[in-house]
Amino acid sequence: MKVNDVILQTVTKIVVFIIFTFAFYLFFAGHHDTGGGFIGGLWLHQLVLLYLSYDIDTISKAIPINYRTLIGVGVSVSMLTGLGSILLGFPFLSHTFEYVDFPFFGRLSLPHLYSLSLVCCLQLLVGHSQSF
Amino acid sequence: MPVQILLNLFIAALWMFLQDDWSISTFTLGYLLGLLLIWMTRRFFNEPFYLRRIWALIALLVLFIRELISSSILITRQILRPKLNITPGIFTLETTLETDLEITVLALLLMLTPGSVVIEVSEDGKTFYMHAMDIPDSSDMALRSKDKFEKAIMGVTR
Amino acid sequence: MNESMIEIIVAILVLIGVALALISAFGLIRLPDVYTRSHAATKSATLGVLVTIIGAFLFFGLSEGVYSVRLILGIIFVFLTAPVAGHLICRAAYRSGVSLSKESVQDDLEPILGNEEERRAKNKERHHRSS
Amino acid sequence: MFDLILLISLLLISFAILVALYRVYKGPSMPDRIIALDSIGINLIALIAVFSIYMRSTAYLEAILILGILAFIGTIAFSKFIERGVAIERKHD
Repeated sequence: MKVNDVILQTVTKIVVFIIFTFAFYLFFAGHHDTGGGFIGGLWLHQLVLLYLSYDIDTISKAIPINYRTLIGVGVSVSMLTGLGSILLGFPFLSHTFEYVDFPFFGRLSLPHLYSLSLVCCLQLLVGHSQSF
Repeated sequence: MPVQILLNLFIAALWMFLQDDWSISTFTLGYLLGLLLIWMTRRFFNEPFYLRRIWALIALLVLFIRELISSSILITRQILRPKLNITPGIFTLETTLETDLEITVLALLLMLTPGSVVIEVSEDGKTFYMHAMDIPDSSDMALRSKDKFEKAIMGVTR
Repeated sequence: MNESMIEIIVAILVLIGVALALISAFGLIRLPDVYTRSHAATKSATLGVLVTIIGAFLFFGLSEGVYSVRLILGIIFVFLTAPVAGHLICRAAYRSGVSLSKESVQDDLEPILGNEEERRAKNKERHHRSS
Repeated sequence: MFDLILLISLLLISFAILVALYRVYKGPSMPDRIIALDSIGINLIALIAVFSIYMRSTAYLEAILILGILAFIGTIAFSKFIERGVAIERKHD
């Protein structure tokens, strides 16, 4: 008899959305409260849960992200955020507390950009398991 | 059912536009108004009023919690008994439910019935193989409560 | 509601939760095999955690006015995942050939998946093939 | 009085974790150890909930969800590894 994963897969479909929303919440709350660096790992976990309950081929068909492009984008964004401070005459990667105000949504701080690039880089692991 | 919920949200948003007030309380008021309007025009839809399904969902949730409490009491009694008196075993159970969601909800419910854990689901999803703590008692209880669960699940999904 | 009432309710909820957690831990020691232990781990432990989290929710909600959505999400998450985890462990145990305790009286899966030695050999072979 | 009750329950949960650790150490088979680890994860959630009541701070509540997620994913990965020899499969057959 083959293994039937109905229960795991159906529950995963529900639970992934809880994890994903929570990950976004942590990403935007993390810079002033606890647990900002956790976010990359949590993003990764959401994908790992999908990979565990289905298999690699199904998920790479369902989520068409090219992880190699993503890693490239992530590395270049983190480089550019570092270089930006050189342009202004400060040492490489010096910390800024500049906020960009968006109407209606509130404010987004510049460190968010750096975290975003790190999250892209953390997809390295997932991309690795996918491409081999 | 999705059409009715969308229509209801639309009525609530429209109410907020008309009132020119963007707060939660206005939205809730608009939603309640939408419920009333949909209830008044419910014969125009080809399906039953969607609150009935929400009611069935709440009944299912209450069933879940009751099963969880009663099975915890049973397992506590069995663990704390000075001399273990159990006859475990694996038995089969047939179901008539079809879609993945229904099967999963039934499996979760059965896992919470006193003294049974689903070990394996057959390939077509029609047969559950379950481990029971006390084979005549627990399997009888699971067989008896299965019909009740199936009816409660079908009230939500169909 | 005044302060001491809240404290009494929360204390009762927390104590119930802790008692259930303790009992299920003792069940892990006392019960004879994996399958019966999973009964203790999935049911009473889950209820214990749920009761404790509900106690925390009530405490923060009633005494400080913070109704935390994170706690409700935690309740839903534990409620959904604990039985699934128990099911997966039991299936893995059965397929890798862990024997039932000697008190067992019935085994309907044996004619389908083969007896213990066969299952153990098949599992060993599967591990070899994948490594 | 209330704080004393909370302290005692913290102690009792720690004791439950210790008892489960004994099963992790002893466990005759691998699934036994996984069940014990899973229940340790669940007990840790209760521990954090009681601790956040004791500290009267909502700052720890994020950890509840994170620990739940981690315990669930760990249990799935372990049980799939025991069952099939790999945690993440290439293709469903």
